[in-house]
Amino acid sequence: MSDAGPWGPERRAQTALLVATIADLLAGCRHVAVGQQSPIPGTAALLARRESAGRLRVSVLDSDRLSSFTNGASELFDCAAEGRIDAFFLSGGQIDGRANVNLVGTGAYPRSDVRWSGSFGSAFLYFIVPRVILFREEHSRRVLVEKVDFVSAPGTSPPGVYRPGGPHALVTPLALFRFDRAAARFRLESVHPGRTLAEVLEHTGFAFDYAARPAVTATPGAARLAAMRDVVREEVAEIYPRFAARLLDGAG
Amino acid sequence: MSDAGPWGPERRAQTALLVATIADLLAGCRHVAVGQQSPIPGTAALLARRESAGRLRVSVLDSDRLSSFTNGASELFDCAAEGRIDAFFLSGGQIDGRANVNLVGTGAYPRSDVRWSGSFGSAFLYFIVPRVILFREEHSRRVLVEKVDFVSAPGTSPPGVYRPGGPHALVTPLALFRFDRAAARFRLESVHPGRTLAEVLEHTGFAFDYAARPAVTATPGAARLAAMRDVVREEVAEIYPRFAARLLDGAG
Amino acid sequence: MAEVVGTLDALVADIGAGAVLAVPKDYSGVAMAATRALLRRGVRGLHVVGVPTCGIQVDILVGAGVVATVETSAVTLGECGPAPRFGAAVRAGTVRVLDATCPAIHNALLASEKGLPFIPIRGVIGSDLLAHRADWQVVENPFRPGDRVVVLPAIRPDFALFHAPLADRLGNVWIGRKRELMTLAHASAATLVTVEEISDANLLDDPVRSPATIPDLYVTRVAAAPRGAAPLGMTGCYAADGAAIERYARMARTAEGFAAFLEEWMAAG
Amino acid sequence: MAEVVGTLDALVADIGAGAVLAVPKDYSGVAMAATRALLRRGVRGLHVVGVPTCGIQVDILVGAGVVATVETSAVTLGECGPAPRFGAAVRAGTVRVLDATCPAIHNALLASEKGLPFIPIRGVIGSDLLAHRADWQVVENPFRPGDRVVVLPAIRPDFALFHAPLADRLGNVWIGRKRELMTLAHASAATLVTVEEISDANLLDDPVRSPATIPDLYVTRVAAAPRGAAPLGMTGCYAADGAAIERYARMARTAEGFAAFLEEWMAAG
Repeated sequence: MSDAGPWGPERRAQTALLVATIADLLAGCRHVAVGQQSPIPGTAALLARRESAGRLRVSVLDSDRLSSFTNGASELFDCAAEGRIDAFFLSGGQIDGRANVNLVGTGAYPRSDVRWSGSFGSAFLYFIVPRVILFREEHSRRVLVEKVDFVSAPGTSPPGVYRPGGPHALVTPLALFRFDRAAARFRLESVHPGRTLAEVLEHTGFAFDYAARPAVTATPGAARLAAMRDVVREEVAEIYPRFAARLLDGAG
Repeated sequence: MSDAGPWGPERRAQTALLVATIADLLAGCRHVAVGQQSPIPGTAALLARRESAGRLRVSVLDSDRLSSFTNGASELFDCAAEGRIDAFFLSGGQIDGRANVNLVGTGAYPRSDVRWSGSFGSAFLYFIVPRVILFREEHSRRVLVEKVDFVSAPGTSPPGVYRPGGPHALVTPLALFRFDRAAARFRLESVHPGRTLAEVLEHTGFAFDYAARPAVTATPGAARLAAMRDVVREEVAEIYPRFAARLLDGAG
Repeated sequence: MAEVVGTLDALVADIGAGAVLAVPKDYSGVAMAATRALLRRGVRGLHVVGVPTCGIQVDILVGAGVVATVETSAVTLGECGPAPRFGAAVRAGTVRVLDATCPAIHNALLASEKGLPFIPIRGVIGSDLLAHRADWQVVENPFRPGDRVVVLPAIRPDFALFHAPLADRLGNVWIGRKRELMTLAHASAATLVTVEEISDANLLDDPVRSPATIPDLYVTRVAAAPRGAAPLGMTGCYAADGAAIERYARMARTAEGFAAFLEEWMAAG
Repeated sequence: MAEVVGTLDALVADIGAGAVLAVPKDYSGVAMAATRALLRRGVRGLHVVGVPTCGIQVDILVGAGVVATVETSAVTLGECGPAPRFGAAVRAGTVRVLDATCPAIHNALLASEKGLPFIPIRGVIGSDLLAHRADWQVVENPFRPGDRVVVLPAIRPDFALFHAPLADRLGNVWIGRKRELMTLAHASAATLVTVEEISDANLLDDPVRSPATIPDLYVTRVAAAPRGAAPLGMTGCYAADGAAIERYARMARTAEGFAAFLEEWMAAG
């Protein structure tokens, strides 16, 4: 359910930080695909495209303006299978410490206590796209669980399973984690400004590796924020108008 | 190699007979597909369409005018697999008594003594299309052999092999044969007017069943010949102009 | 081959109890107006395939109690969250769900289009989807010993039902970039289409339109239904009505609210 | 992503010895002018895939001695009969033939497009094609015990090379009804295209053209080549020159005749 009303400066700053953090995770990519209901990853991808001087291609699914796909709804999956998509975003009703994602529901399957939409393309793309970035706007023990109730797509696969892709990082409003595929564990990369390791530990339901004094996530500087505002005004506003208006602090 | 020059009345009459004979074999079909280099089967299909009062659909491959296919070169095969094509035509450099067809070449494979074009779609369509009509303008022991040198597509399959389709009839300038799938043998259905059983036996390299006094293939009457000329003038001339001019005895 | 019919009731007249009915995702043209006609038929026990996902259309059908099985990768109201009646039916155990993943739906329809007895798909191994799909299997890649691959049977819908911008009087249907509708029509035994507009010109005669046109060969019936996808959108024609979908999402949270919505919605068309 | 280049030599500059080069059948747009540039490169040992058949283009390449393998369902000059230099090379054993059947080529390219590790095909069992294709296998249908099915590995060409009516400055290529070119571009590691004309407008911005447009994402290089398919035809632009093909067929019957043709043909462009 989309939340209503305008955003205060704090929410705008936090959103800008998430956008910048995700944009940094796309460094070196040639082609990033974004789901249509993903304004923060979408904005990050479009910011990264601007910063790449045109080297990065962004495909926003089901957008006539921001996708060059012409071969129907299967093209995203085909394109990924051909090795033509470097990064994609996934979320999860639950995400666990082995990076398993659950998009189906809580409790016992099939009669889930809470039923979510379903697994979408996760059970394919998570295996195929080299750099899958997990993103969730809620950082809680309800979402970040020790073990998901239903594995829509597993975070890791045993040797012998064809798996060129998989989880790369997890971004939440509190922190940035990297995923270590060999260890099948997250490692805390940085804590967002104003947040603490203790907070992250308190709200995370799975065990993860961390330094005693973790780094602080870099805050986007004035120039980057200006570039972000340009991107939001010129590109994001077309596909996510409500999101764009809220992020553009009334000035946009 | 296309033969040059105008046709005499005998060649025109023979061609009209072949067209009519093939058209009769299409009775009850809803959709017939024709290869582009097939003027006689193509004319027969278009005649049958006219005679069906629009119930029969004809798709001439690689014709922008006479095919409604819009999904690329694989559509013929998909359409057949979906059960949407009732009849198709095949020829063969060699055809044997079990209705095996050879479109590859004579002698030992791969270094054939004479190499023909190749198997095209035969190894699929012959299995799938319910009514495959074999047609060859040469009736000789060179073509109608006891055993083909290379099986591009087999005439029959053992039980357990998925095979909704297969050979239905063989039409040559001398005669019409039906194929008995259970017996894996041709049966002489009729000998064309002016031809004899002895001639057919002399020029056929495989054994086949026949009545001591076989029927004579029906000659198209004046009304049917007129309809055929209309079809040739109005439809066939667009796709096979040289063939149409020859068949239209100078009057067309 | 296709029949252009005058009413939506005539369009869906053959969809019977237990039919396998495939519908596209919201972006691709959902025949919402025809869905009302389907409900008027009083049909039951539908097996709905969402290609590869579905939304408000299937939520309404599930809420109305006419769906036995939902086979799809997601049922979602998009920005307005998960589908409430679907969720309630899952909890109540009144609908069977065949949970899939998008490319599995696409591949299984492709298998039907091409007459493949089965089709492989990468990924999926280790997903709980696989554990709950008795109709999916794992085989060894015949070209790479030890490489395990999931294989799927073809999905051959009895009916495909969708909305498109344009058809002609022969029943040729222009689909633009929504190429999955081509596969869907090929893959289905019968294809029923509503369109914004019916053109007098043969779409196949237009060299620029024809490449994105489903030939009438694959179309069973067509009916005009201006704004036939509303409250969902139709590319190039109108946008989705977010407020109407949000209102639906709110009302459908309870059985009573849904009943009120349904009464109102059925009366509206 | 695609580069619009000024010469046909630049278009084909990366095709190296032993490359797997896929080309379409005569009806679908054959890059004849670019084939001349390919011969100028002096490349050798090509593995040519005819999708699903091929004609004069491959006969010339075989005659010129630059082809090691021909993988296709047919090599044909259409009305003008079988391909003479191909036939001679087969007899001489100087070319390896991977004989296929049309839908096998289509399916194997589809497997590449979709990342399938293998793809089944109906039919084929009992054809001598199967006996001579060590790379094709027969497996049991996992969904129907005892049902034997041929499975094929994917074909992933290093290069696709074809001719189309129209491209734009970004390298988007309009293909009309020749949908197999879409699959081919998706399936190939690199795609090289000659076109009749280059448009200044972005083809993807045109809602009627874009559904039949290969996005530049899949296109490596594009070059203008007016009448670039001649003596073959280009739908909507010009018909095949039957006399020129018949003349080729006659000349290419002998090695000497072919040498004369080749000298003349290379000098003409």
